[in-house]
Amino acid sequence: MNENNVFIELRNIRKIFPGVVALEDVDFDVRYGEVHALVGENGAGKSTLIKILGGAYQPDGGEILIEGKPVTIAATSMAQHFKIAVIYQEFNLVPDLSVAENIFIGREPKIGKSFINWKKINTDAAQILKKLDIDINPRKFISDLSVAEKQMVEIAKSLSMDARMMIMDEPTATLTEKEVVKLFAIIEELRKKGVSIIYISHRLDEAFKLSDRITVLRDGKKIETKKTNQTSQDEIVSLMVGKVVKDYFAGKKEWTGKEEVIMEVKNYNIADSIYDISFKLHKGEILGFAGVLGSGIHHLLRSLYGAAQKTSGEVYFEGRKVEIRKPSEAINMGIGYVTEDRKGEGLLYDMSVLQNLSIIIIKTLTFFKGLFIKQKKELTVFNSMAKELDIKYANINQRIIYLSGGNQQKVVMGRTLVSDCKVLILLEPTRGIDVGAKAEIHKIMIGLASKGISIIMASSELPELVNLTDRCFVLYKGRMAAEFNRENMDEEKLVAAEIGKLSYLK
Amino acid sequence: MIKFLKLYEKIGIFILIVAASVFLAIVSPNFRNLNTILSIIMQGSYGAIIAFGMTFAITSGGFDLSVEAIMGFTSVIIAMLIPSLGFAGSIIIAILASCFVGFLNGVLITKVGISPLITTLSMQVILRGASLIITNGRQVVISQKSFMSIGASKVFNLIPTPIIYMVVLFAIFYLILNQTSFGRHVAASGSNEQAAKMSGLNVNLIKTVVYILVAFSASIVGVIRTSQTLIGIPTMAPGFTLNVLTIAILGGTSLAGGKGNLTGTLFAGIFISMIYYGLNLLNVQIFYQMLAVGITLLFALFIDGLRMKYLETAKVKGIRV
Amino acid sequence: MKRYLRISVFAILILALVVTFAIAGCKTGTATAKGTTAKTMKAADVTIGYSVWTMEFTFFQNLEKGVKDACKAFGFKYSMLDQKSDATQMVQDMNTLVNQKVSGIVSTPVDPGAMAPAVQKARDAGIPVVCADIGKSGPVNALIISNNFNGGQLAAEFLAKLYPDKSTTFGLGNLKPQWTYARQRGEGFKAKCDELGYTVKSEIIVQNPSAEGGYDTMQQIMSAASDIKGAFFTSGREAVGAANYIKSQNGEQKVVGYNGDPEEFNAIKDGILAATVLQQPYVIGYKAVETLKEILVDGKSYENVEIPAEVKLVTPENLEQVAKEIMDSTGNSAYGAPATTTTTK
Amino acid sequence: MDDIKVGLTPKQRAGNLLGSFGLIAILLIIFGFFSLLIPKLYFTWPNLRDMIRFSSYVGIGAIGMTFCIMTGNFDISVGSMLALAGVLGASVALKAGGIFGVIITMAAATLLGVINGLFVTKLKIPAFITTLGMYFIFRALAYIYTNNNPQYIQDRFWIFLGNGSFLGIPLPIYIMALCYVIAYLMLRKAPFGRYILAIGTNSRAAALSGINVDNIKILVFTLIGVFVGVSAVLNGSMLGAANPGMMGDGYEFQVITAVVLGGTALTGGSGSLGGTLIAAMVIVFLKTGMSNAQVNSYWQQVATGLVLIVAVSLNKLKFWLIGQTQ
Repeated sequence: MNENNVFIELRNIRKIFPGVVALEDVDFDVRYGEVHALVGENGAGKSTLIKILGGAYQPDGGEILIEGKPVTIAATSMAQHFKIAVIYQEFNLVPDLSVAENIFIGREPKIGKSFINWKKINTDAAQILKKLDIDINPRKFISDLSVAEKQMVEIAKSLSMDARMMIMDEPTATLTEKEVVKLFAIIEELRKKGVSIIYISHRLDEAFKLSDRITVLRDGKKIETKKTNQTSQDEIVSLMVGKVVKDYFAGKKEWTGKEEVIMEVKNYNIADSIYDISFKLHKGEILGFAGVLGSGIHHLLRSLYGAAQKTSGEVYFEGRKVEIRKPSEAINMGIGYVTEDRKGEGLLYDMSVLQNLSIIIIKTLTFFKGLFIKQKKELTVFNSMAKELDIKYANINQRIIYLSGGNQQKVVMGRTLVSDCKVLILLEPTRGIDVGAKAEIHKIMIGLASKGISIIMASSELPELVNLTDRCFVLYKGRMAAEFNRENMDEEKLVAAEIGKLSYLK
Repeated sequence: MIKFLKLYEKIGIFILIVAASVFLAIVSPNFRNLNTILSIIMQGSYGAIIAFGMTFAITSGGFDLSVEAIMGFTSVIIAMLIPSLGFAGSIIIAILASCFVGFLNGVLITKVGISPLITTLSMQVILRGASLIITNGRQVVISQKSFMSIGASKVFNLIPTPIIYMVVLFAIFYLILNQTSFGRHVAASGSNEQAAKMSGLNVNLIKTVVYILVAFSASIVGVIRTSQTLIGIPTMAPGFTLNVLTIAILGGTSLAGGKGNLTGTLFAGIFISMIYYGLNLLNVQIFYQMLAVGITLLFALFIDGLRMKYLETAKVKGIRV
Repeated sequence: MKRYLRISVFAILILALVVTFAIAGCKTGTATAKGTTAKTMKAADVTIGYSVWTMEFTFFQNLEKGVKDACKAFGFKYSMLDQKSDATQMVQDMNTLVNQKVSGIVSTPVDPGAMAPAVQKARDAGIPVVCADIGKSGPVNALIISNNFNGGQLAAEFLAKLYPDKSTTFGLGNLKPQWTYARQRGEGFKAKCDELGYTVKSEIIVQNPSAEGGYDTMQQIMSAASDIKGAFFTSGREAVGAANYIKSQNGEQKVVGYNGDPEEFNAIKDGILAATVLQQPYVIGYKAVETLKEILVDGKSYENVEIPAEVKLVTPENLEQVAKEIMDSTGNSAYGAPATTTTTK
Repeated sequence: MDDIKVGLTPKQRAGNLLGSFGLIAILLIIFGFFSLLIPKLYFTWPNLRDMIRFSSYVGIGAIGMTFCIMTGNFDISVGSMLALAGVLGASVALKAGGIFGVIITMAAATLLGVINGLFVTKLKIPAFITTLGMYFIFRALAYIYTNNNPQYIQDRFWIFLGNGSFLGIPLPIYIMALCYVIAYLMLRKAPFGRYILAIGTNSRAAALSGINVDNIKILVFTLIGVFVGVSAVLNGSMLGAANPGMMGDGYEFQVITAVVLGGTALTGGSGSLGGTLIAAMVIVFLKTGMSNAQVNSYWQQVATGLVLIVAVSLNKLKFWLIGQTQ
């Protein structure tokens, strides 16, 4: 098989979402038997690209060629037809079916025309799993598996399709070291067989270990494709980060580090995700949390808001020891929370802009002992917040899903801000919104901090952390891996700490 | 313990049956009689057979409220056609016509996108009206006496035919749901429709076939009941749909979809029959029978909830389940 | 904004209608007041409104035919509403008829206890109300009803005659508890059995008021008391289902029904059903209109009168004769014409 | 880059128009059609008055159900609840007088609603199944309590509630209007309305906004009880009796049909009380019209089913026109 033969080629691919250009004239190709790493920050367009390859999205421009012939991948089933398998981060497994059934869904080996050949399906599945050296009983149900096991089943599923190209989106995020080693061995074997692999990972060392070529995406554009053996991790990191427009972060006030402590967390533990975390949060501080998928940051911050339960540890708020069991308790205390999953648990998508903004404080904007809403008051609150955050909307009764991502995010943030919170927990505050809106959100955050509100922010966008935060903690597999302050913080060090390469720091 | 709980999911209702049997056998000598036992199973078979179809519908993430009207529709068509086509021909046509109704249900639900509730509820009203129009509101007497042998005779002079049908249909439906790729695709569509679509399954087609299967099972019972009474009854089995739903749910089929338990359905059908039949024999008033059904339903689900909770905690604690 | 627009459009429409009617209502209101003060009416001006339990049962279809035929015979106009076995609909229908300004109302109430306020309303509007079968409440002018209790007694006497041995036991398939009136048939049956010294060994409620429900109930009765020699079912369709169960078991038990529906006649003819208690729904319906005619046209006064309708035992011996009588009096075959040729209503 | 959708395409405008006026149009078409067909019977004030009066039976009960379906739940037990509350109240009225009867009816229905709510939230049994169980239990209790004897309601006060009128308009219409005004205020002017919409549209987001989802659900089921209680009082009054077997038979499906026909999505999160009210009227207007026009009662059934499917399809058409996917 000719190493240089191109299996699939993308030319000038464009994809536009309302308000955002997700991909702009991207050229990209993958050869037979090649491992092609795709890297970039969140929002760089990696997911959009693989969804186009998998048939889930249709490009708005450009063409796709498979073995030199132009093709349309009109549906996910078409991708199967072209023997392209995608392992998405959100699994496409059916929880109530067994492992073997999921691996062979739609292609079950049969006796006659319709009866499933259980013996064959299970032995075949066992064989594939054995090849992957995975110890999962193929008769088990998906709903009984751990996340890592599900991941392995996804891989087994695409292996069973005899895929000619396999796309892996962060496959190691949830795997243990041992499982990662297995996976790498499989990838090596696939490569030998001439299977092409697109490998997406935040862990750069993995990309370097595995890939033949690396393509860097940033803000929907292809920056560069490099042969792996002709580049270095440092170079790739700088390509990923690009030139940051420093102006966005102008106006950051000086933080002395001598402000009073508003919140303190001691020896915090959460089952299977967070181990012995302690930190202090000061008034007017922006505290950053960095870490790749599986670092446990989200669990930690959710539980500080009362949306998840800790197993042990203490929290002090304004000097008093507190127990936060549910969000309403956190809200009453003055802790606000902005989710990273805006669609899944942020937006009340059937409701209007106004109603979305006021949902937390609505019970305080009432007369007759909470019976009726003071609609004028609600409107005043809304208008002032809309002005403060510069929310753009057609009218207050417009449903929130019709707003752009940036404006949706502002509403969700505003929801928390109107409740006069003292501590604001922000998870991925700029995920999925365009560059202009990002800058606005940053400006808002700086403004809040200047007013004395403390912010805890988790982000996978490094420039954000470097330029906004006063201090930044890096978590690796649920443990505190590193701590930085404004002086010693830079993106390369953060990346190194996130992916567990602490040696790099020294 | 975990093994037991896993087992309970499959045979929980069976435990209820055993308990109820022991109770009934103690309080009334009638229940130590083979004929009574067979009669109870026979009367359970009508609900159970339709509940097999209903189990499919619930497994695919929907349900069907039109089954009682489909029974009457089948009954009427047979009665009208039997003089000219003989019973074999009229049965086939009646079943085909009912399946077509199921097809219409499926198309309205999958293609037009009307919720299963409104679709099948409307279909129920329309079909009842249509059956009455066909017969002018009359019950149609069937003069072909040999037709009776279908639903009212006994095999080996012992086992009533409806029980045979129930067992055969159970085997068929069980094989379809658990052994064929189609059955597993039904479960997949109800469990995670998005994943099923992403895996290249034609979910719309699968669901349409499911509603045809429900109609098929309802029309089979329509045939049996028509043959027993030798009357085409347009208003057959008023209020039976809720009974069928109760059986399917009591049998452990989750309303969330994806998990169909046909064994449970079979036993639940018999159990409901035991309650009504058994308490009737004990001269317990009809109100207490209803009370028993309601409490059993809540109790069974309460236990099921406890079981789920226990399994969840076990999982969190890292016990392999 | 759109919501307010929608609400206001709707409100304006309603308001416009109300105003229209208020004006129109004033005029018509005075007109009826005159009409009701008149003691008697001409036949051509009379409209009879009939509210039927349901058109799904043969019995009520025959009753309706009696009402309709009587109206035709007397030259009255006729209007029919169907309660569809729903008590709320029953009250609604009664009101609708009052609003239609019919001259008299015949009702076959699904829930006779629950008609008092509606009847009161009709009477206040000067409209006489006659109940055809089932029962009554409120200031009803007359009730024409078959003697349910007596019907049950007839069934018991019939079975007693067949089995002179007093140790013989019988079964009873009774109706759902909410249909209190029809349960009198069962009461009559039990009372007569008691009186004659027989035992009703098993009484079971037919859960499913339909032929196949009777089939199931007979099966249960046989389980409870396998030595019974006969059974009485208080409704015809159920009786036929029950008799068919006996036949499928090659049993010897005799089943007696109640109503005289076509399927019962057919079943007696085929030797499946032993006998039935014949009600005469057609006659009841006809008599109800006759009573109204006497009130409206002849100016007679009826208040809370009960007019019994005869019930009759139909056995294989008198089957043909009864069928002929029915044919002569009503023009309908007791066996029911084949459905394809019957005309609508 | 922020795109604010100000301009709508003609298709979307048509869709919005259909959404706002579709059901009203159906009501007017039905009313207009029968008014032209049988003007003397149908197009009269007493007929219109009574049609609206009778739509209160389903209309009032459907208020609570609208709330419930907005949160993405179901209550199958309303018919049995109506009967149980009705017989309890009627039996009290016989001994203690109508006012107490009415109070007991309301209180009993409310209590039954609370029980439903507690079962659904605390035992974590899905609402559909809990209320299916209660469907059997409430009805059975109604039978057992009365020993299957209809409880006659002769108290003049109680009878007056359902049959009397004030200024020529029947009391049930005032009561229904009052219920709808209160419900409207709760849904649109009180925090409660925001909460149930939030729970229906995205219960995780609602919980993160500090809403106590369980308590709101209990309240919703309680409100079903309250409005079913009002319905039971009026129904008992119009019938003059509470029959444990007859009262509220099939009520659950009538109510759910009205709610869904009124445009409330079964998945929760959106809907309108006005839609429910109009839908309840559509059903009564259609039934009465067909009965008055002497349409064969079998054909009436067919027509009712078809109108239901058509009306819901129009709603689908609306979404298709607006181009909105859920």
